Amino acid sequence: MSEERAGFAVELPVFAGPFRVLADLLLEQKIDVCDVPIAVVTERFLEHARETDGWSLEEATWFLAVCAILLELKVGRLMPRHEAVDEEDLIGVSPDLAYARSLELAAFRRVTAWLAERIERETLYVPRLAGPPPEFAHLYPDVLEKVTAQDLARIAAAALRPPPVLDLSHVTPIRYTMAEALRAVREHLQRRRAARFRDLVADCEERIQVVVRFLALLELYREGTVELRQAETFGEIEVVWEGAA
Amino acid sequence: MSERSELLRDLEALLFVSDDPVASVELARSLGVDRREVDALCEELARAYEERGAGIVLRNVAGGWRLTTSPEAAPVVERFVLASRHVRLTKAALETLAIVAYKQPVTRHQIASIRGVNSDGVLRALIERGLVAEVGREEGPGRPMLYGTTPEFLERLGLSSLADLPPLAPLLAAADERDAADGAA
Amino acid sequence: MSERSELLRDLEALLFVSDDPVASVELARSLGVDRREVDALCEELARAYEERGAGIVLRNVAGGWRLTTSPEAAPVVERFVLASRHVRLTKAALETLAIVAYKQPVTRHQIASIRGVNSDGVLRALIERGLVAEVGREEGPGRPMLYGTTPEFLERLGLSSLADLPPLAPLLAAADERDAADGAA
Repeated sequence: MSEERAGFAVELPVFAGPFRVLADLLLEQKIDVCDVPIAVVTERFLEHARETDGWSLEEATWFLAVCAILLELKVGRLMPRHEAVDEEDLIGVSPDLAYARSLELAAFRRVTAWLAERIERETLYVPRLAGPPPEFAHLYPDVLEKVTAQDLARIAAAALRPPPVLDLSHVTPIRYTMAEALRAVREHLQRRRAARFRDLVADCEERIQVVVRFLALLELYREGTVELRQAETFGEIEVVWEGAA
Repeated sequence: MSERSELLRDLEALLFVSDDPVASVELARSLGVDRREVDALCEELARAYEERGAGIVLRNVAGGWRLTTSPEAAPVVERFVLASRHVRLTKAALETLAIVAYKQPVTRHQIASIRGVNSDGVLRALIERGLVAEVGREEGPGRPMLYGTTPEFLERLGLSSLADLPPLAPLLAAADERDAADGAA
Repeated sequence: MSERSELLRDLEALLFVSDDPVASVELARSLGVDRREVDALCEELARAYEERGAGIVLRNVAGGWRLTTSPEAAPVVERFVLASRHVRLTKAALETLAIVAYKQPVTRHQIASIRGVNSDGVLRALIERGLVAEVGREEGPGRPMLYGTTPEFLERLGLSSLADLPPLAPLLAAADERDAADGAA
């Protein structure tokens, strides 16, 4: 990684830091490509080019190549037909898999006829939805016995609230921000001065949170706020605070 | 199957899905026979239930025919409702009361479409308890009955007027935020 | 009146007041008999309705017993209640529903891979109709949402459980043969 490239940073809701690191995360599918507005990244790149006074051919080429890959990934994510092909690519285009899948789909299509017929036939059976007849109205509890106006308002709000429009949970699986990770790492290190990486992520609940913490650490290292040491590959990462207390 | 037994079958189905008493003339229109014949069919059906000691009975009340449970089965029905439906009844009654309180004046149809289920029985129970009352009729086709809360309702909640009900807007907004948070999880 | 006919009477009354399928065990508790006897009584009652060509039928759906109108009375009932219960599902919706029904719990990605097209809109429509629901999250990266069918799905199809879905294996074989024939043609 040349220094110039590392210096090109982006700031997005899902990620803030070196674009190179973001690109790696995207390619490893650690961050959803759909969460990254490529136009914003491009703008940032152009701005960076202006700031550094002139183009580096190497950097420009690299950036264009990465953007092309990201765009392709993004198209793939938005159009699952492509996604299916990606999956086959991973296991080495398998005609067997494609064949099995077509058989399965044909079977499902066949069963839809049965489903449609069942549903159609079932509409002929009409249930009674009235509940207990008025003779049993006295069994309804005295609902105001333990209820306050506030309770009633809450129940009304729940009943009158329009149904949720769209579930976006699949599109934005990352709720950990760089800012939060930076804060956590800073707080820890300002107290202790030194720590192992594993201590810095001890409170993380999900793997992606660990990833974001790691990125935060890289960011602090870039700033010169922390010193990192790793005795051997995959060994313990020692972090020493170099910044203000 | 004879035409008469087909009529009896269709009549039984109509009465089964109706919550309120159905006027003979309305049944007659649906079955394509005259009113007198409907009454004769209903009497025959009522007798058949009685003869086989059925759990349901057919009665002519309040200007119409209505199916209900047999009085002999009442103790078991009460036990059943109290044991397994009570929580649901409470929930249904509270929800219906909340909707009437905030949406009044409101029709039965509006309540049912907000709750997604027929709420007539619940509404009747709330009326019987004096918490809800008929407050007028809506203009327009069928002029459906409008319902609202009673002074007793306010009294029970310790409110001096409906304007004292807690505003709904902040609760709706809070619920939205919670959904958004859930969605992002 | 014999004890058995009293039980049948009480059972019929309980079923009449229930607005959803009732599990045998729930009926058993209220009637003071065991579950197996409830099932036998329900079957007897169902047969009795059938034999006299009644306007109501008793069936075991979505894990419980439920009274409904007879399908033969459907034309008259439909005219009477007006609110049509017809659900028109598109081909895409049915296909997605089939995949969810057989593959559950299943992720959106899995559905899209099988169908070869993005199915998010269709899935959302099925959720809105109450036929499909979120049933949990898969372990692993991103923890994607898992989807499955609802009790409403069983009710809509008149199935007592998912085990009543026709087996898929014969359909797979049929597809195989047809494809082979297509290939040879």
